[in-house]
Amino acid sequence: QSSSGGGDTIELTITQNAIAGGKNAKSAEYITKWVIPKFEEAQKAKGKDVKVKFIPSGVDDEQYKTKLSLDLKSGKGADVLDIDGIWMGEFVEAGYLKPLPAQSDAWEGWSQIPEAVQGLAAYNGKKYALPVGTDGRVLYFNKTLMTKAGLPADWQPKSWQEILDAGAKLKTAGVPVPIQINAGTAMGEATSMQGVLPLMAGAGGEVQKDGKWTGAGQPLKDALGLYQKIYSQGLGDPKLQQEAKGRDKSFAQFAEGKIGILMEGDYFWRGVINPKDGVAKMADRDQTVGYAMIPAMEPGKGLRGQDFVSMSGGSLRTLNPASKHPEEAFELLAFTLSADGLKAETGTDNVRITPRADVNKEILAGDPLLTYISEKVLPLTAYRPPVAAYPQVSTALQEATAAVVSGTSPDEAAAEYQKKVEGIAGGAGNLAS
Amino acid sequence: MSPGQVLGRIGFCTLIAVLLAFFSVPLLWLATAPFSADPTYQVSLPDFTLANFQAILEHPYALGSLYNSLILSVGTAVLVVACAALAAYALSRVRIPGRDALLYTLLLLSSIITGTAAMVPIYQLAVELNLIDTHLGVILILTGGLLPAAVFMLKDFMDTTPKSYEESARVFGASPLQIVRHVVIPLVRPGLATIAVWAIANVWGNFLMPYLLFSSDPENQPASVIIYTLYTEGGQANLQLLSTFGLLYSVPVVLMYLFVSKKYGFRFHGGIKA
Amino acid sequence: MALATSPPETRTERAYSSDAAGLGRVRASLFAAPALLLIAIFLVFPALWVLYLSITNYRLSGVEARDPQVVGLDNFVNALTSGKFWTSTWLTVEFVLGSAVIGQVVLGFTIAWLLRDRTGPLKRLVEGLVILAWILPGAVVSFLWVALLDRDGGTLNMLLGIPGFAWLLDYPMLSIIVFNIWRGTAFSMMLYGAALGNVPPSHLESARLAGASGWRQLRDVVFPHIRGHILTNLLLISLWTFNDFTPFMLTAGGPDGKTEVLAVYVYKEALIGGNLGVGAAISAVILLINLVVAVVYLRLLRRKP
Amino acid sequence: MISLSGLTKVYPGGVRALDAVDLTIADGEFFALLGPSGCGKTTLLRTIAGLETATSGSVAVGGRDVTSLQPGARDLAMVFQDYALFPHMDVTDNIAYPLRIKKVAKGARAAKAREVGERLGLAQLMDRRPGQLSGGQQQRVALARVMATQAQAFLFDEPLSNLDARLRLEARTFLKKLQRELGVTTVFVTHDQAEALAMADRMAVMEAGRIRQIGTPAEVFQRPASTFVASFIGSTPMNLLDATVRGDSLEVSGCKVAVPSSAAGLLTDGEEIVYGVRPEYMAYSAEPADGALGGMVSIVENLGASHLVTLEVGDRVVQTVVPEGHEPAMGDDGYALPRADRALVYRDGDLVSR
Amino acid sequence: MISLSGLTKVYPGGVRALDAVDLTIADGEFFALLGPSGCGKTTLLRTIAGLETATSGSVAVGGRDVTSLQPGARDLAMVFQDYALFPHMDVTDNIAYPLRIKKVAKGARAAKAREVGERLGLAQLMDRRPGQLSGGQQQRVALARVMATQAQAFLFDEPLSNLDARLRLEARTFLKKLQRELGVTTVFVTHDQAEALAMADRMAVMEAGRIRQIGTPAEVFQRPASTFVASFIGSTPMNLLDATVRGDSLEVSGCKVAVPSSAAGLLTDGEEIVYGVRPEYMAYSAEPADGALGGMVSIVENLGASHLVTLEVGDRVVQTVVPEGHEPAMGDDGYALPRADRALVYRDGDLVSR
Ligand SMILES: Nc1ncnc2c1ncn2[C@@H]1O[C@H](COP(=O)(O)OP(=O)(O)OP(=O)(O)O)[C@@H](O)[C@H]1O
Ligand SMILES: Nc1ncnc2c1ncn2[C@@H]1O[C@H](COP(=O)(O)OP(=O)(O)OP(=O)(O)O)[C@@H](O)[C@H]1O
Ligand SMILES: [Mg+2]
Ligand SMILES: [Mg+2]
Repeated sequence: QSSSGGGDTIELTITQNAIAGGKNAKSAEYITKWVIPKFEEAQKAKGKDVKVKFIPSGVDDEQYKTKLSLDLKSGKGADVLDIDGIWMGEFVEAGYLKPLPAQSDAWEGWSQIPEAVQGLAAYNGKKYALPVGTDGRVLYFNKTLMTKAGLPADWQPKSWQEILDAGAKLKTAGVPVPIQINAGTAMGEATSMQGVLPLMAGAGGEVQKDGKWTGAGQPLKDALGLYQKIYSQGLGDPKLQQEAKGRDKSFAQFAEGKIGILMEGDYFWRGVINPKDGVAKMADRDQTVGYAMIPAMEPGKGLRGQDFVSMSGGSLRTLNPASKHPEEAFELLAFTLSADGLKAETGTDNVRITPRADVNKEILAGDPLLTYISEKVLPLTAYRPPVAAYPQVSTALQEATAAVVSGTSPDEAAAEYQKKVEGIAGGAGNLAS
Repeated sequence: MSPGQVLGRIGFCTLIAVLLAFFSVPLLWLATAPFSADPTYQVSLPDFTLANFQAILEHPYALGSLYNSLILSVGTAVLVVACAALAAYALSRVRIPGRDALLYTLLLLSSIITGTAAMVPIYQLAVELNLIDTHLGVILILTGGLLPAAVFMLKDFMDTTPKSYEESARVFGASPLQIVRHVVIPLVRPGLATIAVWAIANVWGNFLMPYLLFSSDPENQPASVIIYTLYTEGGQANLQLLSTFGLLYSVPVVLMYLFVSKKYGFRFHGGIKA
Repeated sequence: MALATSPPETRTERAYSSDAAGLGRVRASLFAAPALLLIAIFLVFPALWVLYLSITNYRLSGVEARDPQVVGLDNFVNALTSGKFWTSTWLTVEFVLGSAVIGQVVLGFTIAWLLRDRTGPLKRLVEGLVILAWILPGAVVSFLWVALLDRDGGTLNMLLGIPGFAWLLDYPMLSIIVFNIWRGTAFSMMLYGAALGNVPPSHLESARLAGASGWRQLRDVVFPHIRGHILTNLLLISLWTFNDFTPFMLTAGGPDGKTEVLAVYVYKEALIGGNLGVGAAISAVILLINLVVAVVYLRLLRRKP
Repeated sequence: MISLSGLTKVYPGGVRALDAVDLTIADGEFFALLGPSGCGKTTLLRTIAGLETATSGSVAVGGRDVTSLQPGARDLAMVFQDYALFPHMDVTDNIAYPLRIKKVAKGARAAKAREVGERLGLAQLMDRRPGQLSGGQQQRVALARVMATQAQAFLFDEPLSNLDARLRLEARTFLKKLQRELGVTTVFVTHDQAEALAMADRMAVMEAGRIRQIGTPAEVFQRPASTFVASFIGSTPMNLLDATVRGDSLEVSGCKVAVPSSAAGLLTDGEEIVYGVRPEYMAYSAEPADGALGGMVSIVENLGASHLVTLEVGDRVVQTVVPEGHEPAMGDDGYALPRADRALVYRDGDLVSR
Repeated sequence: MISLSGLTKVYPGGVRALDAVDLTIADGEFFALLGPSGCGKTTLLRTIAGLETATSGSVAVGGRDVTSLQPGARDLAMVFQDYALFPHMDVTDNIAYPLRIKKVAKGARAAKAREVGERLGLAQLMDRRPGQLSGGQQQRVALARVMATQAQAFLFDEPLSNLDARLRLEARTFLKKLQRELGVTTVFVTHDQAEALAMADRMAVMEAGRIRQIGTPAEVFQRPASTFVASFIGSTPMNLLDATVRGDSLEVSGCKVAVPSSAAGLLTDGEEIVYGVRPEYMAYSAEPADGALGGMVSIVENLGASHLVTLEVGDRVVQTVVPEGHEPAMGDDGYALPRADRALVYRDGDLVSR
């Protein structure tokens, strides 16, 4: 429901895919317990009577997206809303989002946000949103198992081969699942983000280059080749990749010490094996779990010639064009991403990488992994293209990995992918050569 | 007993035992997990705790959502039963040309409406009619989807009631509406009850429509939506909450079924026959 | 008293054609009006809209959301020429045949037959459990089955003593078929229960006296009697199963699309992919398939045995 | 008083269930409609009640033309074959239902229901549901319900046919007595001639939508107007035998019998007619007698205090009632002598009489 | 021959439907089982057929103990009340169905069906479905079907009760004749005493799961062994009146009647007994007579060639049969004189007799 000004009172609404007692409960709590009272208070101080209401939600991202689309299409929905970074393109094209108002240029936060992260919020050169945060991907490993397999506790592979070798050793040492790199469609986007995309980047490739889909180039074939090696040599568990709840399971297995090496984002550290409130708590996380950067295929072969790679995503917070009070809405939006706000949000037990360097500096200090990511990984990272067709391409990628894991050759799977991408792009001519 | 009968008896008992197992084993989890401190997908004797229930009670939306489910499902059931009963009665008693074709067509169309493809038209329709964010909107839309099958099934109940009851009332001077109220409705009450349970069960489990049509306040969301929020940030099921809420969420329909089947008998009266 | 041997069709015909309550066409129309009105607004109108969407390239977001184009039959042509659609259709056929036409009908009939002249707690227990499976909310039920079929801690593997057996991965179609049988048998059971109540016991007994075996009694007496019920039952459960989305909650269409029945296909296209035009087109095709199925059943019903 | 004139009912399918029926039923009369299945009895009753609309013709009740009135406005009450007691109401509510429709206050309704119920011996059963009553009790509840209406006339559609044989006999006497006491005009449909004879003041015999004979039971029994009526009336059907007129006697299956007194002087010599005599009106003897029909005894059926003996006379059968103690054994030869004053002659199906 | 010994059937609910029934039915006999609704007739028949398993006791057919055999193995055939014709098969197939189960070849089956059908006058109807037949025709098809089995015995469960009154009478004679010709042992269940009397060679009267009397129809009619049987048998039920023995006569409702000859010398003075006399065994007169029961005529029912007159004698009613021409008008005074050789005396419900 778009805001309606009742008398002098300005009513604002804000929505996220977060809900108390459920998904992203801490964000919901932040909004209701901190943002709303503080913001209302601040506005009152300015002489404005503003009432903010939080509209929680707690469902699959697809369903959240569907509802946002329907709301935006009908001129309804909250004044301030969170979206996933990669939805921005299609929302803009559908006319659901408008560039941020002019007042946004003056926002103090921009100066604190790294260029790359700012890029998340831009489409065709215009800013449509503020970034809410970002993340990065690493290889986690179980030091106990590594030691058992005769590998160093501060393991850092420099090439894919070293990963495979470590896997082989782990296997010999009796680790049930030496390596877990997500594959297949059941894991959905997790396969892309924590699997095929970082691997492609490691082979020097991207899904989209200069606005054109890349199709089945050598990088993809290399990435698929690695999948083949892992899953055909018994270094990974192909079944797990197909299970509907496979990702949950991989978490549980890692926590139980059944997986040697796992490629995941920082969420894994924060939310899964977190000894306090993770879904698969590891009491001895800090001692047992090691992490390493994702190596390129071979040193220097990675994206932009890097030795190491990563992928990042992030959510955006934006304005509803139908908002009756765009000015106040932007103030609310900015308020949620103020330094104080972010500190409050990430304060206790909810540390994450915020978009703001000033905040990060302060809050990440206590967490070695997040510091590691923000300092070592983020400079190397890459983002997915925020365009409408990306989900379809991503699905095609996932299908290619699924095919390889279940025995198709990388070349065949790549050819199939090529065909699909041509279909999505509307002809072979539209692909990057 | 002859050997044949003994064999038959053994066969019967085995079959029943297998059936009972087939239908009850999947339910075991619901009986144990809510009482486990750390439930997994495994069915095991719980290390008994009521902490999960405590957690659900403290959940901001859980109990309210059950209430919402109740409003939606009872509202829909009442509307479906009332409209379908009247329509089924009329269709059963008066020959309308093309009646059967009409029913079949509607039945087929109702399958489109329950699909995901219809969400945009339905959403926009609700927007146009100002039904967004209202229980009434969800009730009306769900009613529209359930009505054809309800009319179809109820018509058969109506067909199997002897017409002498109505004629008798008519000779005494009762008006058609009086006849329906005094005679027809009581006679087909088991049928109405069955359809009501069917409608309630349908609405009780429906996720998409309430989710889409209540956009502004989760306080209005029914349990079918809230149960999907019991996941963690990364999309992992929170089994403690989920199993417990699942149990609470199931209990009302089970109670309702038991009540109805005790009071009216849960059955298809003469059976549905085309 | 009507003779029990007169053919049921003609009997109902004569008994109910007449307007016992003196309703008259006008009042009958008034009675039917509320239902028809609700159906017209909330069912027929959106359904027609869906049919219209099926000839556009409408999407949930992106350029096509702002400015959808009528693309004629493109969506249909694309669907019908894509292998995925046909795979999906074939999977649906397997699913409907396996779980509804064979599974639910056979199991539902078997239960109804076993319990036909029993009363007491056993009957109530069996019926209660079967109906429970039917009325429990889908979200709960799908969790129960995930727990049942789970690879590691699943009850089934525990009972069978084969830990690690991946039912949902190695036998995905079988799993969802069995699941759907479990879920949907209640309707058939109740319907056949009622139908069997209409088979005059004397007919069965007369066959027994002639020495007919159990199977022969079924074939010679019961089936001819409940033909109408069987066909209506088939019609309804086929229709419902065609549009059943619950398998998604068990397997999410996987692994590798091996359980991606049409309803899931539509869900993926329309909701996940946002391709509403395509989703609508596939829905329309499902409608057509349902129509064909219905017509076939009705033909069978009309034909004299 | 109920009068029908030219009442015709053609069902949509084209069945002419009533064909220009004219009939007047006097006030307070117990009138029986009798006929074989499908002859239109129920249709006639329902058309009087208004449950079927007449195709043509008119119905008047108490002098008022009700042809186009709704059933509820005709001031008639009807008992259906299955009683149509509402299964969800107890006896009191069932009996009081017509009053409820007439908006009689609740207390007054219940009082009236109790009064009528008591009169019919239902006092102990007032709280039961119909399902908890025996057939006979249900029938009395149905009666009580129509009595409570205080309608101008009662219409009964085979109200006894769902009772078992013994109860049926008792109910017959009970109903007849009740009707006499109430004095309400009653139209009673049955296909059982014994019922019609026993209960009716007057009766009509119907065939294929038409009335074939109207009269008192004794008239209809003793002088059936046609062979159809003759064969339909009587616990044991009338013997109807082809006969030829031979001077002043008749030749029947090779036997010679006297011309019935009713037909004396109306027959031509050599004419082919049908000779009718009821089994009850023949004297049986084991010895040949003049004017008797003789043959072999093929069946003897016990009727209680008498026996029904079937003789094979030539290629025809003749049935005769033999009083207790005189019954022959099967296979004996026997002779049946008709009473000339009770025998009848039919020409082309119609009674020959003055 | 069918013999039952100690046959008991207790239904799961605890209803004792048969209570140690002993019965022997001779070869070729037409045996009727008569009793009020719910007395266990159907249960007895079904237990013989094997459709119900006996709780205890045994059934033998033709000397072979069949107690634990399946119905199909007992070599019996049964006609059900609703005939149980299969609606989806034509007449030929229906008649031939038992042969089909016995794996008789198709041609032979059809031939046999045609033969039996012809015998029962169904030749024109062999291609019809049961729904296209009248009740009487359906009944004959059901008969034909059992005849085709050539079973050792036929079991009939009220096969005539679905026919209308007129047809029932014809079917009765037809069935009796057919049974004589075939000579097949037949057990016939009915609740209609007239049917039982007319058709049976011997009959049993049942009450509450027990057999109360076995005998020929004449025995049962003339000397019912108990007041229960007495009131059950007879088209018009026996008058059963409380009486006191006063020396050599009886006092009944203030009237004095002679002691029946059957009870002469068996009564004590002052004893309270029940005096029974059938309406048929009383002479009616309008004038007072010695030893007659007198009162006001309250109902006169036409029975055809006679009338049933109900007299109000004191506070009791007495019914008597009055021959044609002598019937009184309602309200007259009348007197009924019992025949001492037919009147009976019951003490504690049982017949007093030598
Ligand atoms: N609703 C109807 N539509 C068409 N034909 C009808 C209808 N009702 C009765 N008939 C036909 O009208 C004729 C008279 O039927 P009706 O029921 O009046 O006979 P009936 O004398 O009452 O017979 P029964 O003794 O069997 O009750 C029959 O041929 C019957 O088939
Ligand atoms: N399947 C059954 N289960 C329990 N009780 C039964 C069953 N069938 C019959 N009875 C009871 O057994 C008793 C005898 O029933 P049965 O049907 O033999 O009577 P009947 O003499 O044939 O009566 P009717 O003349 O009404 O057919 C009755 O009290 C009846 O209620
Ligand atoms: Mg009738
Ligand atoms: Mg019986």
